Amino acid sequence: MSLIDLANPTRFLALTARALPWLAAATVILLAIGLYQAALAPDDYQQGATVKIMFVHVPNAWLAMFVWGVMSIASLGTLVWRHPLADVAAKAAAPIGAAFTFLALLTGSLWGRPMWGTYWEWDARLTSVLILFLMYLGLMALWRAVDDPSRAARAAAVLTLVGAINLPIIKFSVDWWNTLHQPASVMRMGGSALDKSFLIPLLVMAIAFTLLFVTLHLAAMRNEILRRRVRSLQMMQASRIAFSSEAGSRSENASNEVGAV
Amino acid sequence: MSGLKQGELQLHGRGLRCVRGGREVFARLDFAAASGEAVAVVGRNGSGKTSLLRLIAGLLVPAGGTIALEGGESELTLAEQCHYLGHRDALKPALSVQENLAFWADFLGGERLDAVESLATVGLDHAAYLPAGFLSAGQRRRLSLARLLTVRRPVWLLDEPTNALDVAGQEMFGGLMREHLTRGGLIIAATHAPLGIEARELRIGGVA
Amino acid sequence: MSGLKQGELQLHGRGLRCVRGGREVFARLDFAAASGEAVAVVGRNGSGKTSLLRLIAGLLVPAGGTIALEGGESELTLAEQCHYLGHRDALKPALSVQENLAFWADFLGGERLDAVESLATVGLDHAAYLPAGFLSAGQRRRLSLARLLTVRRPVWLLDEPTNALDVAGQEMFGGLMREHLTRGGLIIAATHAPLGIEARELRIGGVA
Amino acid sequence: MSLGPYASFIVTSYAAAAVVIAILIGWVVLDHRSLTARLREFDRSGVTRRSGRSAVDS
Amino acid sequence: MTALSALIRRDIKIALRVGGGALIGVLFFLTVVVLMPFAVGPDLALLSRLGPAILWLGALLASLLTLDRLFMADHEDGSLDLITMSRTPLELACAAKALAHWIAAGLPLIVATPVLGLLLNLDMVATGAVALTLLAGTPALTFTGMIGAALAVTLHRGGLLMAVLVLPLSIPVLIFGVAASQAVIVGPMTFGAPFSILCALSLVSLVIGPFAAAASLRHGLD
Amino acid sequence: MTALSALIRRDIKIALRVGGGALIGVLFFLTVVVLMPFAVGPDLALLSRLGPAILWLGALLASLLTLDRLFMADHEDGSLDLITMSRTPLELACAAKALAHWIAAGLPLIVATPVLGLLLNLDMVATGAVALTLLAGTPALTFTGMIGAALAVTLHRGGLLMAVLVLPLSIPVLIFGVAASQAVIVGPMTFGAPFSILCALSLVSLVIGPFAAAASLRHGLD
Ligand code: HEM
Ligand SMILES: Nc1ncnc2c1ncn2[C@@H]1O[C@H](COP(=O)(O)OP(=O)(O)OP(=O)(O)O)[C@@H](O)[C@H]1O
Ligand SMILES: Nc1ncnc2c1ncn2[C@@H]1O[C@H](COP(=O)(O)OP(=O)(O)OP(=O)(O)O)[C@@H](O)[C@H]1O
Ligand SMILES: [Mg+2]
Ligand SMILES: [Mg+2]
Repeated sequence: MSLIDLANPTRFLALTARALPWLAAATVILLAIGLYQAALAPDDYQQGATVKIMFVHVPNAWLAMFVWGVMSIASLGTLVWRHPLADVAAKAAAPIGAAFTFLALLTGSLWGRPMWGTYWEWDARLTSVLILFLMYLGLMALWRAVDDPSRAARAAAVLTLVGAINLPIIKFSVDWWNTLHQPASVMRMGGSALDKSFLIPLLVMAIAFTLLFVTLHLAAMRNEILRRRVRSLQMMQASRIAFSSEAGSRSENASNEVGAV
Repeated sequence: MSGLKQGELQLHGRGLRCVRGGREVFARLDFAAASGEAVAVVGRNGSGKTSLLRLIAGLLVPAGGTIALEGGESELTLAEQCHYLGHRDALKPALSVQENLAFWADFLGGERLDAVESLATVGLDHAAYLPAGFLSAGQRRRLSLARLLTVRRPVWLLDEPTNALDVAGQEMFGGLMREHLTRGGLIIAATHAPLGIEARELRIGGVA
Repeated sequence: MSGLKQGELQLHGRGLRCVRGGREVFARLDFAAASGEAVAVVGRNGSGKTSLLRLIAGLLVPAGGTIALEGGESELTLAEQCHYLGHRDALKPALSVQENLAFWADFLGGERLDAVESLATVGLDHAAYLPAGFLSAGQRRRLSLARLLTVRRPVWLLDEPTNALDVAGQEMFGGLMREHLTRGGLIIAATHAPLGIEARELRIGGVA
Repeated sequence: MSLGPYASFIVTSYAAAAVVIAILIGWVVLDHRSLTARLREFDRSGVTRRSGRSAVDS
Repeated sequence: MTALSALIRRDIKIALRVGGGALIGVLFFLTVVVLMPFAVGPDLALLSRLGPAILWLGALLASLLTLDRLFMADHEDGSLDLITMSRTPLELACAAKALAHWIAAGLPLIVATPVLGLLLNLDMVATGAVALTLLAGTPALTFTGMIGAALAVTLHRGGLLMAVLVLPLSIPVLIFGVAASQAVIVGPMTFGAPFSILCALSLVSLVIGPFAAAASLRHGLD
Repeated sequence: MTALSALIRRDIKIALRVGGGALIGVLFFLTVVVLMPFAVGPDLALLSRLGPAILWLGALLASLLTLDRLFMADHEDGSLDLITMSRTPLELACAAKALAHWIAAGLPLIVATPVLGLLLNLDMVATGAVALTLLAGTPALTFTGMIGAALAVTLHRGGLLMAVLVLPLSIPVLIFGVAASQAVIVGPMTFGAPFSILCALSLVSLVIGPFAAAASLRHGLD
């Protein structure tokens, strides 16, 4: 199935229907493995058992950034090709990304209390993640506030691309300013500095969360397509009522169904 | 004053489709206009006259079809060769009549006529130093017309241009349009009232 | 529908003087209108037609002279018995057609007609649930007209009411005005185009 | 497996993650149900799509 | 009554649709609270000391940012003409508009206060106190701000001029609001005294605001 | 060039006439500065510590309060249609409008800083540092805020939604502006590092702002 086929919403729906069960199953299996390995992982000599928070914190933090990246690519699709499926992808990703960001913030704070003695500190990494969260919320508010989806999509796309500047800031904030937060130890130049007993469960969990995102995203996109279908059908119904009351004088201009259908 | 005569202009649209707010306004619309020609777009309220003008001006993106101007200056886009006179008159109440006009003349650029002269032509010379916020509806419309005169552009897109003009104003405006046509310009005007010049009719959306 | 017939209305102004932005617009203006009568205010652009209507509506304070309505409901002021239809149409783009109309019906109060019915009369029933921001110029004007119908007030002050209406709309509106007059109302309309009904002419500021 | 003095923090993090993910899943599933229900409604009232297919078909 | 409730409902509806819903108000408040520590520096003790002031500044800001167009929008589209011509006294109409503004812009903030208190390291009692002072004080912000909004229409001016006119009027509200909250947090003053002054300010502004605004609109007719 | 300078001159003229002149901007700034001690409490040491933060918040506010209508006013009266149809690239026109806004709203604040520094108990060096950071940083506020102003047109929405979208973008500017000033006043960091980041932010926003705004306006056409 080529990319063009994928871009067709109807094909897309058919594909999702087939793929979703498999994706969901894979997610569940990997999550189970990851959790099992995380439970078996040894305590850290410095952090004790609290290191277990890492296995939720880090994947969520990564995904918080990854999802914005996905949205940025979709936004390019919206602005450059004006493709409705790109709008759908961007819109469906926002709440999921916001949820992951929220979890990163929450688990980070919960980890910070034992490690740094405080839930919250205004340092660059934490703050830039909080800004990311605010921007997710802003985007969701924007989508909600505007009822014309294609108009909202274009505005949201501009904002998403502008917000993408935040991603490198989050990523490199620990290097640019020496802060409380851990510098990168998994993904950095010159190989990982993390012990295998932590690294493997962490990677498994990260893959599991990524799969979780893909599953949820596809399902949310499907919902979004259906929502647009409902919207255009509603509009057809409304204009149909209009025709009957206008005694068909507008038959030449019969309003067609538009949108993602 | 010579800039326009360099060749015959041909403006045409083919198979235009317009969608606004998710609803189709018109589809499969063709039109054509050439130098020296005026087209009066007519149709019921809500049939899409304003939308058509905005499509031509590049202020709306067509959902289908093409619009092209042949014979114009090749390095300029269609929109850059159009004057658009809409319901909203692009005047700043805080600036004087003269300042408003001078701004658009400077900003729109291109071949220009003397601003004072065009104010006199539309009968607003006595009000040149009044803030535009003090103008009556018809005086505002006249000031918008002065904009068409100070900056020369070959295609005029006029949305109900005679609105708010008094009888003398309508005559004056008829004269301006005729002059523009003889100079090789073309006019597309949406209107419900008679336009005051001879014009080919383009009907949108069935019989009114 | 009876509210108006209770007596003959007599609206008159004497020796009116209007000053705007420090400049005198007109002075020593007299006018009169009675139940069942329509007055067409005509004059050049900037002669003060709109200003006169706003004086009557209480939206401007006269620099001299008096305006009085005799025979109306005594506990209401003149302004409270007037409908004013100006260039700005008092519509909120974010609200639907129906919500806009329902608001004015509720807010203006008094004797009322069914909102749905008046929307049908002005030919906007199919657009009732559309946001007003989606309407074309003529559709907006029609919605403003619906306001005159849902809330009954004896004096209609209309500023270029036929602007933007298509031919069918102008006919419809003519019918509405005639009905209003036969019901004992009175109309004062500023206009450059023919009004569509028989009307006495009130010329301001010399010959156009 | 002993979680040390900070057991409550660890448990809270995992629980919070579980709750948030459950909310996400619930949102997706319920949304899907209500949307397909509304599309069926349209199907029954005879509104069809431009392509002529019924509202619920993909 | 129908007239006033119609006006209130319309204004709330527009505020929610155009402003993007009550959620936006809360989100805005959240952003302001998040913003402050950046300006002030990451000092938790200082932050919790400044907590009430920050929340009050957020409320002031939210009302300033939205009050600007309270009458201007109605003036520009001609609604104000019709409102002046209606049978409802202009004073009442002004009060109704201000009330709608408060419901759409002020109330969400008060509801969100508990969450924000958490971010600012305020304890339960302090948060409650701030919420209470906001409840008592924000009407005063709206109803004095309304005067500025009416002047903006009269003078054909907007933007900062309005803010300059309104800010001095809202200073007393801010002082006593913060003072009352501080009293609960650090003492030594009692909560009662500044709080009752705050309530008095609100009541006075409830009366004066509509009259001043209506007078300004009437004299600004043209 | 004539086109752009005409646009800049027009916008400045309108801002000065409608906004009430450059003096109003200064007056607004003054009010904010006077307001703060009331919100924070009359503690001179704390005040001078918060000085740069207060000045920066004032600048942020002034730009938020006026940016809202940057494109909206032109959209509502149809000017934006003609600007889009002109031979000047929309990006340049957007940049020109933002520049005009900065000259009318940002520059007066910087000029007024020395006077306000006195009120806030800042010494000469500190005042100079704040003025310098404002000079380097306020363009960033205007040019990122412009994106929100353009979105407001595209979305037909204004008010708080715009503020919510813009504020997160301006947080970094605020951080580094205040950090650089604080560095001069209390140490221990150097002035250079945050200041150069501030300049970098301004430069980046000078490029991104006009493009994002123009893209948003173009795609928002209707
Ligand atoms: C609310 C507070 C916190 C937030 C917002 C946060 C945010 C983040 C983000 C965004 C990342 C991914 C960065 C990257 O990939 O380079 C990350 C990674 C990480 N965080 Fe946190 N964090 C927080 C608290 C903590 C705490 C308290 C600890 C432990 C002491 C911690 C330990 C880690 C570790 C070990 C990584 C992996 C770094 C790597 O290998 O790249 N975080 N965090
Ligand atoms: N807001 C205002 N401030 C000051 N002067 C004004 C204002 N509005 C109008 N004027 C002036 O008052 C005079 C009359 O204006 P008015 O709007 O009443 O004219 P009109 O007869 O309605 O004209 P038109 O036919 O163009 O609508 C004009 O000369 C105008 O310049
Ligand atoms: N901004 C908009 N958003 C969505 N739909 C719109 C918008 N403007 C107009 N429409 C719709 O598009 C259709 C055509 O509008 P348009 O303004 O082109 O009509 P028109 O022919 O100019 O009418 P009129 O004679 O009343 O000026 C109308 O049905 C209207 O409801
Ligand atoms: Mg039209
Ligand atoms: Mg008039």
